[in-house]
Amino acid sequence: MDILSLFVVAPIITVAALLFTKNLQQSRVVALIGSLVQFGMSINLIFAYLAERATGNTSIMVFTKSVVWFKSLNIRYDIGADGITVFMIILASLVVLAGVFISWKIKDLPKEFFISLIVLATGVYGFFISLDLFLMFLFFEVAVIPMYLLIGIWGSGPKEKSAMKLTIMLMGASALLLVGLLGLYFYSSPDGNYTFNILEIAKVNIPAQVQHYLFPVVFIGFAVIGALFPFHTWSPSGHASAPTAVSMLHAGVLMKLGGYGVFRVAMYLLPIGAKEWSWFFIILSVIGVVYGALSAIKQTDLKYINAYSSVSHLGLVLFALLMLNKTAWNGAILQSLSHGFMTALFFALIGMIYERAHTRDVRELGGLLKVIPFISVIYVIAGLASLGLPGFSGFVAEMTIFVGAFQNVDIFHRVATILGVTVIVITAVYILRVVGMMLMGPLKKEEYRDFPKATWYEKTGIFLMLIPIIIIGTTPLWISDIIMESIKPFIERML
Amino acid sequence: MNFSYTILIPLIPLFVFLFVGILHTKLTPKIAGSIGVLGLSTTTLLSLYTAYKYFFEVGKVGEVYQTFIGAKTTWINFTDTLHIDMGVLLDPISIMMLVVVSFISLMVHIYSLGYMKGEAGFNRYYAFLSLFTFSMYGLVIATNIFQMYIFWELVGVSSFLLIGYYYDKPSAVAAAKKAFIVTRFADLGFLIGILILSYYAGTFDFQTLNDPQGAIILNGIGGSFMGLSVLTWALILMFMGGAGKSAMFPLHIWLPDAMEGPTPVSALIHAATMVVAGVYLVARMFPLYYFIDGGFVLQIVAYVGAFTALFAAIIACTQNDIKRVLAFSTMSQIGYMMLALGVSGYDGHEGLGYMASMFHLFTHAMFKALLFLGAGSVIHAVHSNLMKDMGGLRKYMPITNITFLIAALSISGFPFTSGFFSKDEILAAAFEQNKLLYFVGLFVAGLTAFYMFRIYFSIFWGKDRDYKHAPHESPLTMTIPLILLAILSIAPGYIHFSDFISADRTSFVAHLDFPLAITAVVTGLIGILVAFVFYKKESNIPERATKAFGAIYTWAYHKFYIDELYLFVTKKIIFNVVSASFAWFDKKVIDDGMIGIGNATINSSDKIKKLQSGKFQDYATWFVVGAIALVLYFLYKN
Amino acid sequence: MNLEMFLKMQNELLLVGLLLAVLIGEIITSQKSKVKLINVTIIGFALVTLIGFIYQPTQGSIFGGMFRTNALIQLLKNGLNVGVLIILMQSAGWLKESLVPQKKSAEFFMLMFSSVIGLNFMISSGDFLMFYVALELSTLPVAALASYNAYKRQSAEAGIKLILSATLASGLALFGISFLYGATGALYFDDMANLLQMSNLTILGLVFFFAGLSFKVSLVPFHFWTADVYEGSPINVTSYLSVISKGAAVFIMMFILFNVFKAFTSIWQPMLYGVAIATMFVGNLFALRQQNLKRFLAFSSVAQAGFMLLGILNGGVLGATSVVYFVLVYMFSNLGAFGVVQAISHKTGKENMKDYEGLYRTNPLLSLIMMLGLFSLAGIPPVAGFFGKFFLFTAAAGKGYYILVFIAVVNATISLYYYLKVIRAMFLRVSDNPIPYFKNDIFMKLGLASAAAGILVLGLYSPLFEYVQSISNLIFN
Amino acid sequence: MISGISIYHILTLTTILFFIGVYGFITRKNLIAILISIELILNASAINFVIFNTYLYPDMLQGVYYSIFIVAIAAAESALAVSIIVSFYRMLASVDVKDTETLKY
Repeated sequence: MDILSLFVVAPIITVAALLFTKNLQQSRVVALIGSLVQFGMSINLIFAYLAERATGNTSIMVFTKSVVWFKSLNIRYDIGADGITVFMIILASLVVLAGVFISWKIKDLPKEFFISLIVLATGVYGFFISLDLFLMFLFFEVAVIPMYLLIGIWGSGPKEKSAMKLTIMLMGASALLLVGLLGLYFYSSPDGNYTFNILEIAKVNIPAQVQHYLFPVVFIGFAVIGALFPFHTWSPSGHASAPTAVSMLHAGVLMKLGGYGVFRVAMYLLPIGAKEWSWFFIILSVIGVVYGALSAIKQTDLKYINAYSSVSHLGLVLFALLMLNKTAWNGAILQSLSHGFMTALFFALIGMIYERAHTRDVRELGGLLKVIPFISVIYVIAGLASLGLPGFSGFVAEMTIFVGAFQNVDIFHRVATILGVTVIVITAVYILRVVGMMLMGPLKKEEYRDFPKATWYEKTGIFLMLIPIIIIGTTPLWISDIIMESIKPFIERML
Repeated sequence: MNFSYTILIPLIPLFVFLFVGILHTKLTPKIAGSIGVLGLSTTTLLSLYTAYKYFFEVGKVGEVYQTFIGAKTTWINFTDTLHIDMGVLLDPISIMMLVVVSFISLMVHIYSLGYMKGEAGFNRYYAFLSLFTFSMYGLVIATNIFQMYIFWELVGVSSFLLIGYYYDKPSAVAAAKKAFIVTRFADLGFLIGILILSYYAGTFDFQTLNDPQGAIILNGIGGSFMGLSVLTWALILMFMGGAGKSAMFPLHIWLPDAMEGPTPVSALIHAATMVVAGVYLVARMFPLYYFIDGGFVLQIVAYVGAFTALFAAIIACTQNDIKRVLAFSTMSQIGYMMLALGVSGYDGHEGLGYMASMFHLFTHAMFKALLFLGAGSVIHAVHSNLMKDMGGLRKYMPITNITFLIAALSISGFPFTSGFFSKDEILAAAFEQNKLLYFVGLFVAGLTAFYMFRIYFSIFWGKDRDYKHAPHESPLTMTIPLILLAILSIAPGYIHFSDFISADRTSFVAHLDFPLAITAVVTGLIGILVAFVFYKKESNIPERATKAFGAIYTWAYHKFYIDELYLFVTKKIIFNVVSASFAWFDKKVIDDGMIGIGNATINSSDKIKKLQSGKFQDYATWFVVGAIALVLYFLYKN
Repeated sequence: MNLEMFLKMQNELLLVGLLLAVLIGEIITSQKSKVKLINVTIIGFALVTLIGFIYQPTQGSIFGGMFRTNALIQLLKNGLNVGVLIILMQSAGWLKESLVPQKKSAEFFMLMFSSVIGLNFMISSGDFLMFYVALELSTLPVAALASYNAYKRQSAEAGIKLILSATLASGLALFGISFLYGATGALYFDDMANLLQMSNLTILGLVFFFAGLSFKVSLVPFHFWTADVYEGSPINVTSYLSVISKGAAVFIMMFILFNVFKAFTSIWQPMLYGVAIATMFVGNLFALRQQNLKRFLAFSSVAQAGFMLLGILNGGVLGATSVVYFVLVYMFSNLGAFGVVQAISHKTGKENMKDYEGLYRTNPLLSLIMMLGLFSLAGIPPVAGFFGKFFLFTAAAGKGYYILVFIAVVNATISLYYYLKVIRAMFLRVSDNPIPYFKNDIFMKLGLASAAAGILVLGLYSPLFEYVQSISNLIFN
Repeated sequence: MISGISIYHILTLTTILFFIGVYGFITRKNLIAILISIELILNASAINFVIFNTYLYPDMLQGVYYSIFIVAIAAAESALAVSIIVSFYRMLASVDVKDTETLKY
């Protein structure tokens, strides 16, 4: 079994083992073991990757494996990894692990919960490692569907509606995506040897006329899950209704599929289309960036605030991708990672607060620093990280994006970039508003005094998210260099 | 000379921060405090050692002070040319700042042992102090503009944390938020400035940027935008960042509110060190400011500085909270420094303003820290910030009284104090360049003396108030720093700053210009005299004066309603109009739009249900009609 | 005519034999052992199915070309046999408990088998006469079966609607065939294909013929009977109609369009294009608001028929492959869903979506199978339906019908909405009065299990698709 | 071949017959009457076959055979339909179309 396929196999084995568990104790232990194994594998993967590169392997993808699946259509089980993949997998495995910890006390149908969670993880891993568009699409949908159950069964509030909205919108987006992928397939070869393999399609020059039509289709198809304005509306309500671990996975990992897909498929395979359309999508993404942040200011539900913040932050990812240079792209990947950890951390904390206070309304909370100091302090740290404080990942990512975006000289890009930069102020406003209202100030209600302190599993979950944020924030060089190396082929395509 | 040990200067406070911060629930206050003081003492010694080495042994090669890079490592790569380094840059101004920061910080650390005794968050407080010190060091020794920006943000957040130290006080929370957001807004300009500058210059590095013979200054790359060259715009935007941090008009509104923090914090951050970062920034990039577009931006700097100096001094005369008076005083004095930079030239004696600015930065740090710590001592004794709760304290607090007096004299430019010398140089520089600015400066000097002695007399003279328990002198941990700072409020005046610091790094001789000096001293004395008449004894003169000024007084008392203007813009416009309408748009248009598509689908399902009428003859009709329609369509098409 | 020639009809002959055996068995067994007869019959049918897999009749045609067979046809026949077998297993309980007391169990088999024989002849037919006879043979017994719940008004109503609509449809088709005959003088498919010329008369014939066959596939606007008949009939008849008879009809439609009307591609492609869009939309929009699960699945199956047209539109080997493959996948998916409805309806009599609320908490396995079936119908990976749909879309996109593919995927999304509604009822909702836990008999278990296995395996495991691909050029004679 | 009557006449007749059948099917209110209408449709087709055979392809008998099959199947159809209708009648004592409208929407 090769090192990447394990990422599909291990979760499946975990799911199989979960099927035989009887109660919460058993299932959470099995889920924990499974996710620990996945995490270990992902750490192993980065070392293996570095070792592989150290041997002088300069091919675009390493650890590739190709198994014929549907021979007549040339659909293959093609997998491979580059630096970007490796980091995305680490992100996913960490968030899943933290999610298991955060869900340590899940009450209703624990077995099913963990199964859905792990199935989602399978989809995500699979998506990241696939080099075959069919495979990618398959895993994409595998990742999306468990969300319906996860939100619908274990969620809160108008959960059925939110779950339905989320699923239908994402599946609707995949309608576009499917058309785009089929288009790529049928233009992948002039002589009928069609292929879904990304690397092979990249060798073909798809006519500009075709790219002109295919690019927006593929881009929107992926970008909807990356919360592109105005298709972001599934995300706030979905977040708000989802249980904690699901919000984490959803914002932390699932939404990353969008940016990743845009980069890996739309940008890489359709460079001419990307150049042609970038202005249009830059406008949308800048609107998303500013709009998300401004919308977040006025929200009162913690999860809504965070969801809009995600719209803003992920808007920045798309924005950076559309800047079409390596610095901005590097920033986009860093921002994906950084946002993944930060939002997951945020949602974990919000979940903990909600569990104690049974409300997420900031107006009803206040002075929490006194009663749950640990959670509150981490919330402040997460907030500071989110508003781009140096020393945390957000800063590194945002600065890389802005510097990258500034490499485009013309006035349109300049104006867009400067509009995008304003988000650092707006973010500060809504983050500090929450920190000020909820954590600081006098204690709002007396009964808050009895809040239980953070438990060990909650703390573990928190640290799993916090540590990477700090690592990226303080020592970004090695990470960004690995990413930069992996971006080279994309740059070559674009030129 | 190997300066690589200087890396320890920022790292020691960082470790103290991490150690105390992580273990803050485990450590006793005593241990935490002593760790902090110990760490800071070490770095102070290191700084002093470095200063000695640099200024007296190795710094000067020929006639010119050299720049040393103590350590440097790449932190992240952006493009082929742009990358952020982390390192230690040593040159006269950075070393001077190191000394200032270390010393004031050490004083505050010691002082706080007494002042903060018994506070619940004592350990947290020390952790934050260390964090601040670390960040400030990082800012000062930055080798490149981006490193400076990074630490610039970090000092901002430390300031936020320390202002919000009393986090259960809503006013403190609001002040902390305000400070952070306003400076963040200014930093937006800073960042965009950096982006523009670095794009055209292809580097972040100070040494390359500032080289007067370098490509950037000589060739002035880049196009123009709205009549100004792009580089000018970059410098203006960067000055915006500096203005925000240094509380220049109109980005000053956060500083008075920042007094919600503990008083030692105000002394350290909001008087001596962080708020002068803006001055330091301009000084750091002085060659660029001077050479690009013939110093156009420096003009802006000078006028903004002068206006702020005047504006803040006027407000300071009307405030009743002593810390607020001091805060406005700080703004005013920083305005001075900006003014001095703005009127400075480059070569030799031309660069008098530059030197004066740094000189004043140094002396101001000492006496303003002293003023704050003295005020802290008073507040500690009477448990109030308001002047009406104070009076006649000289009997109870002799040391505080004397030291406060020294500081007040120094800031008023009383002869033979350090403030006299530094302020004189500034006025001299202004006089050479721009008479208008000179007179503004002179007037402000008088105002400064007036409001300083207004509070001095109100606190230490006049009638006793009915104190709940008799005020008493503060403990040694607090008075020793006061005494040390009092000494340093006088002594530095006798250092020949122009030997060490100048715009072009060569020494020159700065004379005391006696006519100007006498004018300034007389103005100051008039100010003191007026204050003496008004406030030495309780009288109704101030009230009458207030009435005489009428509307102007009310305006000044309300800080010219700038806060209200900001509040209107943020609360009313951004919050209630922009954000609320965005939220509405999102909910009603986008979200409901998407749901509407779904509902329309479901409704259409309801609309067409009649087709399935249950009558199979209807079905047959459809069947036949459908078939015939298809036939007709294709017959027609063929 | 020798034995080997006859053996080309091995399936049909075996089925006729089984039918006769049931008839004899019915006569000679006592009332008490009727239950055993049911078991034996099902096992017998399983044997027939098995033989179909083991002995592959040689390719060729008999009766001068009226009957032809090849691997593809045999594959489809085997598939249909498996489907019927699953239906029989799923309905064993119902047969034993409801029909045996009414003494109607053996007739059920006989009618069902004759219909299957009809279908087998239909897909093997090589000329229009054979086709017509087989079509009627396959339809008429089902009408009888539809009205099999003799004491239920709805069942009788379904029977009436089916038989009358079916005869009208076959009347129309016949009228069309008569014109085609008039234009060419031929009835054999091969001859007709060579002789057909584009003219008003032949277009009329084509459209009428197509309409008649569309009735069986339930394409819009020839689908209206579907929902009513599905709802009124016994569930196993419904699943038979929706799976077996529809699958066979799609196949023969494809065969005839590809071969007989290959000169008319410019006519039937736009026709299918329009009909496909209409079918998908109408099926989905009606399904959106259904509460009765049988009716719900009826409209869902209408929509699915629309998707199948995408494959036919391809007009080539890929199209044929994807359609045949989809038919097989669809069969398992639908049987999974219908099986659960059957089980629950049989035990509790409940057929409405509301009754299913909280089902997962009392009957998790049934719910899971239902979920698998519905996901497969919706085209959610990794179950088979995803692959089926994907290949259909690929086939359509291969001919450049990107917009149609987009419309189809949008429809798939709409369909997901209502499939999720069922899943919502089963998994998300908690009911005060849920369907209590119950045990199924062995046949039902087997039936459900094999459907589930089919759903899970057919997609991920590619050889079936590859096999279909390798033989589907046989669609062109 | 009937002299004096061209194929067109007969085709017109069958087409009219066909549409009479369709019309009857759609408009009759009695199930039996509908069944009779269907016979008209089928017979129209049957006549078509015979006529085409006789007039156009007289050397073969395919059309004639076909019409025999049609007749046979029509008989089977009618028998089945009637039996279903009878069972319906037993339940409701009615053969009215309007009683077959419970399944709808």
